[in-house]
Amino acid sequence: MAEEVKASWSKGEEIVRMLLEKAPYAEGTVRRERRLEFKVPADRIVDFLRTAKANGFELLLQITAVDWLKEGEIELVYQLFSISHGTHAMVKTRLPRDEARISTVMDIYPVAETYERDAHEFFKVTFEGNPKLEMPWILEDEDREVGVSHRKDFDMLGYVKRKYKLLDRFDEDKENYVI
Amino acid sequence: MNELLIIIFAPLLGGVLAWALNVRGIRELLGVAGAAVPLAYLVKLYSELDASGQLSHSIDFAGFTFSFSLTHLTWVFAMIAGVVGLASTIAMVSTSRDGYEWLFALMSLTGAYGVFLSFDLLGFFIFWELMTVGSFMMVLKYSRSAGLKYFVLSVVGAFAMFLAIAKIYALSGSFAFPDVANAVYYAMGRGDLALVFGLFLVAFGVKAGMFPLHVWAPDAYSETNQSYTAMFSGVLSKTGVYGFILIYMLIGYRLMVEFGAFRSAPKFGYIIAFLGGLTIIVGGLLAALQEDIRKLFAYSSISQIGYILVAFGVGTSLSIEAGIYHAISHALFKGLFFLIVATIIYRTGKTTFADMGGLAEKMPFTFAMAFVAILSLAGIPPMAGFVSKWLIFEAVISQNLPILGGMVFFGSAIGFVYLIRFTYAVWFGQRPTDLDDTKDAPLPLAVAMAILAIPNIVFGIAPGLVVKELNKIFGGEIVTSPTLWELNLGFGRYNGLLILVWLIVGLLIAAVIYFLGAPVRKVPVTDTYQSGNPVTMEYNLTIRRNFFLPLKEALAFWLRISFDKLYRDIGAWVEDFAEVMRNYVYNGNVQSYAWYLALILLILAMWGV
Amino acid sequence: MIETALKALFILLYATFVGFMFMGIIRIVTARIHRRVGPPIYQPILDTIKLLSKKSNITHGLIYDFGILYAVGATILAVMFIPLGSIGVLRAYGDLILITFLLEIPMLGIMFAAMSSGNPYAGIGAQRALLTLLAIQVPLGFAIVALAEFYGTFSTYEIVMAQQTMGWSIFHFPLLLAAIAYDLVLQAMFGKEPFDIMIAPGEISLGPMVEFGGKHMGLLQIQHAIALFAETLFFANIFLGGGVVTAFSSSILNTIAGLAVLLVKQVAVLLIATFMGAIFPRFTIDQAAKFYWKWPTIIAALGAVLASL
Amino acid sequence: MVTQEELIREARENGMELLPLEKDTYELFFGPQHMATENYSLILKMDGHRVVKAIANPGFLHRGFEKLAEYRPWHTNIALLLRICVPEPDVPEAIYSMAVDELMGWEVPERAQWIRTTVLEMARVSAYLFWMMGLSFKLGVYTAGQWAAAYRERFMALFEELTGARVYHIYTIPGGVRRDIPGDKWLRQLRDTVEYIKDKLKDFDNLVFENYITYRRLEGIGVMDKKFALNEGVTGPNLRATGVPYDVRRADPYLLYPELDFEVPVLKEGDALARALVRRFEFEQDLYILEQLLDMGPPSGPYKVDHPSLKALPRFRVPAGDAFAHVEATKGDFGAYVVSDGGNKPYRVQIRGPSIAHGIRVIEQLLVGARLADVPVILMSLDNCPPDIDR
Amino acid sequence: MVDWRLYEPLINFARKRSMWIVAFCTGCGGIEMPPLMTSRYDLERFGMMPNPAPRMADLFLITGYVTPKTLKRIIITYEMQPDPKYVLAHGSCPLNGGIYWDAYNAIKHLDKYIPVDVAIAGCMPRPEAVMDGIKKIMDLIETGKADGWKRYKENYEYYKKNQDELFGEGWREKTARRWIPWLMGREKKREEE
Repeated sequence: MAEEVKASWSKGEEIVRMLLEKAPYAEGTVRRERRLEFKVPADRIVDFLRTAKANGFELLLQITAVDWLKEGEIELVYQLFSISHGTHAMVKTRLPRDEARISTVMDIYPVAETYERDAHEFFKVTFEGNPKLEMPWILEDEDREVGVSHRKDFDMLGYVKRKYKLLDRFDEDKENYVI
Repeated sequence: MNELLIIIFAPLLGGVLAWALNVRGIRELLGVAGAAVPLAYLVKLYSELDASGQLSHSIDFAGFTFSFSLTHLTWVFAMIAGVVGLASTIAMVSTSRDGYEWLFALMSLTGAYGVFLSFDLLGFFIFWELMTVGSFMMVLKYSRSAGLKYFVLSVVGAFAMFLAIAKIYALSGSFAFPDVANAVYYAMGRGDLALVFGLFLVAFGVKAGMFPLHVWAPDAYSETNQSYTAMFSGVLSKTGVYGFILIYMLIGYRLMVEFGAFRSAPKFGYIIAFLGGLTIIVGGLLAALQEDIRKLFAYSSISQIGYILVAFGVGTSLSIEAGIYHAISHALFKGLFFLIVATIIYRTGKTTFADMGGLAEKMPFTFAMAFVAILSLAGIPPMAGFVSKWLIFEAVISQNLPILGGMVFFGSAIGFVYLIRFTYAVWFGQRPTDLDDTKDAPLPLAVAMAILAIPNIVFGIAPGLVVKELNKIFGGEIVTSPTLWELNLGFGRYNGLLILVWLIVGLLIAAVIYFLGAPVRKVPVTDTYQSGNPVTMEYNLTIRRNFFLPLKEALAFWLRISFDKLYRDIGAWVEDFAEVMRNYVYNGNVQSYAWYLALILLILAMWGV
Repeated sequence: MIETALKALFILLYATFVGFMFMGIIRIVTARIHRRVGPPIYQPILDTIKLLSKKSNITHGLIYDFGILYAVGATILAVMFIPLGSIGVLRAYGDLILITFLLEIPMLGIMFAAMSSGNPYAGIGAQRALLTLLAIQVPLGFAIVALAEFYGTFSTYEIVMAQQTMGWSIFHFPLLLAAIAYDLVLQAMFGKEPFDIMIAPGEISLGPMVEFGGKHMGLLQIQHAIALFAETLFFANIFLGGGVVTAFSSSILNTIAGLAVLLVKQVAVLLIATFMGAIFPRFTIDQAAKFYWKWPTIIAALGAVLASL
Repeated sequence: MVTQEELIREARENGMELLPLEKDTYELFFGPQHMATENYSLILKMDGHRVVKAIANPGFLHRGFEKLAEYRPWHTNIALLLRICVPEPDVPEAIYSMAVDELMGWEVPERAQWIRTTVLEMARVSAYLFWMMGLSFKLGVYTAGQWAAAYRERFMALFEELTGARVYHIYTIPGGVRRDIPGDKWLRQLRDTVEYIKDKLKDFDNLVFENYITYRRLEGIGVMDKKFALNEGVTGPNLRATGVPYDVRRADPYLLYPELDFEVPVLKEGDALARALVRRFEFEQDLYILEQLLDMGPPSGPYKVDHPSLKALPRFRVPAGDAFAHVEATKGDFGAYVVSDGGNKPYRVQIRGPSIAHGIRVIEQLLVGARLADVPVILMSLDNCPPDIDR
Repeated sequence: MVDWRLYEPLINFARKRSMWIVAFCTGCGGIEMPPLMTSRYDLERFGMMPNPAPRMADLFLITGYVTPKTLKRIIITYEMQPDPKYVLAHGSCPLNGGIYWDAYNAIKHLDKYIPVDVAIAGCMPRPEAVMDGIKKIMDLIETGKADGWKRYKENYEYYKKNQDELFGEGWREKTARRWIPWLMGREKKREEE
């Protein structure tokens, strides 16, 4: 229901066109006022972010990893914000699920080091060039060895029952319980 | 009365024999005997001295008459040299490596005895030089640069003294102290007087380590066999201090008359006192910033000498007596400290604070001795250090000298500060694993430390013993001490025994409360508060380096001024000047030499010779 | 002998009890400034009983315990020297310099104990405490020098007697300067706000005290109480004229009146420190050192020079 | 605990380096059990009293919100997600509800927008008071800290009356708010509270912000220039203290902010003092905004969208798609990215707390070379909220 | 050696009226600690004072849920406290995991790891509820029944078994040595490599 774009945002169109000239491999749309969306192939993400940073997108707010189990892909959403243009932009890339490798964007946005460590810890996406990937982050060593992650195929309830050995009230198998 | 000669030359004789025989067992025995004989004679002569007041003896040698005398004053200083010298030689039994060290250590001890006992300037100067040579050779053995720096400054001091003696001899025609005193008092001009005082100030200032001339002391004290340093800083610096008393005895009265007084302290004395005050502060603050255990105590001994100089500078008989008392207590606790440093280096082989830590459990006896020395140096009431500092405070402040009083007060806190830095880095904290099998002090060092520790406590609780002797020097009852434990100055009273008794009472009360509580369990060093996180031995839990970084930053402006750099620059400048001379004047071609010859002949001709 | 023992016992009990009351007053006054009710006045006594009655205690070695015993012992020794109205066991020997030193020595004992625990927080706390001591020594020295030169004597008892005739010390200008400098120094000796860097709870979790628990902390509370009493008593004696009352006939009444006068003066000194402590943030250690070496030193030096004229 | 002797024997047998490993510097754990850090750990490598190297060690409050959110229906997540940031829990509620509104394509009614803006502003003011209390305790002015906590209690009482709970309100739901305002008496109380705190400001100025010692403690410490801040993803008052006028309420306006006039204070120095003063001026602006809102008065009309699916919440479905919404919290730019696959549970929820940028790389670089006394002050001037990092 | 039973009532009164709280807000309930300590609710009336050093503290407030990483620090802090020590668990999370009943990183039952004396209801209990819990602890101390620390000392093996089961054997050294390669600059791992 969010398809029909309200009064088309001319300023956004103009930004998207300016970026697409510089990065032909990407395609971009204006979601709504002050919300842009770009799709970029995985190997070109560094160049696209470099051009984006050059053209006024100063802040990298977050690198979100979304695990599309059915398509067998992990989608990385680089959420940028431009103070000069006053707009938010989502740059989406798709990685294969089993061994997700992408190069780091640390040299463009240094803060990406923390976001990449987070994504690596919970979604097992390896970012080449990030020195602190192996550094202890949030999970303890015991959980890391077991392979705790936020991917869809991680059976959290099973792991919780094994780890804390107390949750007897889970024995009755409620499939779609509703609280 | 050739006992005086025996006292003076016994150590040298022992040293030469030890050097000659150079057999492990006998060498030590001879060395210790060489140091013990003079002490025994001094004790024997005490009764005669008490009776006659002065024992003198003179010999003629190579056309000059050398006279020696033992008065109450010189007896006190000789006893310092005797006790500290004996303790140091006993300690050298375990730390000295070969006969070389025994020879020169005992040679410097002979020099010290000679300086104290000689009654004429020539003998004084010769024994002064003998002492300097002995100590220089001890330092040279360990490090050339430290030895060189010490030698250059000592030579400057020696020349200054030589010029002063020459000037006096030209005036008075004889070296004996009484004639010198009369000659200076009656016949010395105002300008010459000032020159002689300046030269003596430089000469004795170098040896005592006064503020601008102290740069040699840290390197010399640390770059030598540490048990010898106990004698080096304990006894040899006292010769410099004795020199200042000589200034008072010989030319002091005339200076007082000539230059008048500055608010009840003689002008020339105020100069010495002010330089002494600066020495306290500079020595203390630099001591707190040191990273090497030997350097810390070297600077601290300079700072303590500053106290004595302040006391002498004030000039009243009470303050000079306080100065001598502090000279005694300083020799005792400084000698003890250097023996402790010798033990630590002997057992662990480490000298910087970063490598040490947690030795209190492993070396309990040495730590007990260190605890006594710390209480004494920091000036904690029941110890000798406090009594002498208290006397100096009373003497200085009662003479209406606020600036000096403030400096002296500040000095006591500085002593407190660098001692705790030493204790924290060496005795407490986390022990590096390579120090875990350190044993306690060997027997000779332990005996030596005991010798120096006992008088520290005894002179603190019963100051009357020392004060009785010191009053004899000045004749009158300057510091009345009704009982053995009490001192009364009229405007201030001190009672060592009472303080000790009430301290024990306080400790007992605290101990009673302590033992009423539940029993305690020992906890390893790693079971400590690290805001909840577990810690293992890999982590360093002690601030080993840069402990006083905030102080270093607060004093950053003052630390840029360094006399050491000044002297090094002067040295470099002299070198460049010599370089220039070599290139242009002695350039080696005969032709220019001929020109010089002609030039000089011309000048002589014009002069009409 | 028995008479001095009884007097000493009385002084000790009185000092400890009043010291605890002082700590209670500080906590209540600070609470009222914070617009809250605050604990009862006997709270420090309850804290000490609870700490002493702990069932398990830890130790890091012999010196860890001996340091604290030494601190308490030295404080008890200091209290005995300061004249307390007409009672005073060692009053005759109460020498200005001796008492000033004795009031600093408990710091040595606590430092020894804290450092032997081998904890980095205790190390930093000790570093700060030592530098604070170094900083306060200059104005303290000049203040004591000013006093000694103005009255020409070092014995506290004689100074108290002199003040009966010449009026309180703070009425003479040089000694007023010395009193101001000494009061700033007291702020650091009590460990109150602008200068409580050594036990900064927010930064280094109570610095040297971090490893003390159970009866060690209980002993330190007693030491702190007696130290509070001793420092305020010393200030009251040398600057505010001490408590010598001869109005009544019987000596018992005189001593009680003397103690009461002293108590009032001590509480006054305490309140000044508490009020100043409640409204100031905390200096860092080098700022505190620079501060102490600037204003209080100038004031005290001026006082000393004027006193010596 | 492994005893010391075993360690030494082990070190000697394996012929390894003798412990401790590095003697020139020592390690200090500014860990969770410390008054300066709530439950967030810093490992400092110190030399003397200066920090040589700092490593942030978050993760003490990690409950895996993003994973848990995928197991709960849409409306239950409000009760879960608001537990991320404890000092101002209304912000996660607001951004989650705004994102779901965007997905549903709802237009929140006027009254609901007014209430949401008021609740957000009240949350900002109480969070600033909480920050002022923290700064005062770290600096040592316990009096100002106590007073700030007391005044914050007034807002807690107002929230209690409005939403039924002191801290966790669970009040803003997709489509509007859960309950209406409890009448005019509440509005009068809110106005009195705002007036009361407005004239208490000068007490805080005298005690903390114009105090000589505070200037000495905060000036020139933890300095950050504009380029460093933008590279490190710094947002909120910390960014405005370096000269970048970026405020989400102006840059990406939401709710009633376009109609409210308030200025965005910006300073240039970028040190701890600038950050403190920016927060101090913003606190004043928020009070001014609350006054404007009260003068405007709540518009009449429904307080939430009347939509059939709101009746049976467990079967509330959101069309497929993704949305991003962010709000200006006191700590910085608080964003939420919600992805839905059309089911009755969200497919993916990502909360972007501002402290994930301030608390890791920024603090590690600002602390290098700082004195130990400045570490808590820098931490407090950045106003980190550790649960943002761990989620 | 001295028999203190005569003074037990006084000592219990002192222990009751001067509990020092460890300054460690482990969970979300930590935000209710400042209002308790400051002007509005003011626990100092009962002599309670936040204290950063665990060696001096008696009362340990577990304010809300506990993650394994925090539990390690809680156990270390708990063991550093001198003996008569009491634990007050806030809210439902320490009892059965509360709202995080299915979270992999939240402890489900705190009593398995450290003994809990009093538990308070409320998902982040209100300050009044915390004061009620403290009143309950005071009564327990008064009657001498607050014996959490005795239970910990007597069946220490039970608690140690649970802890090691959750964290693995020798977890203290592992947690401590985890930071050495990153902190000591040298990429040196201990005997594993």
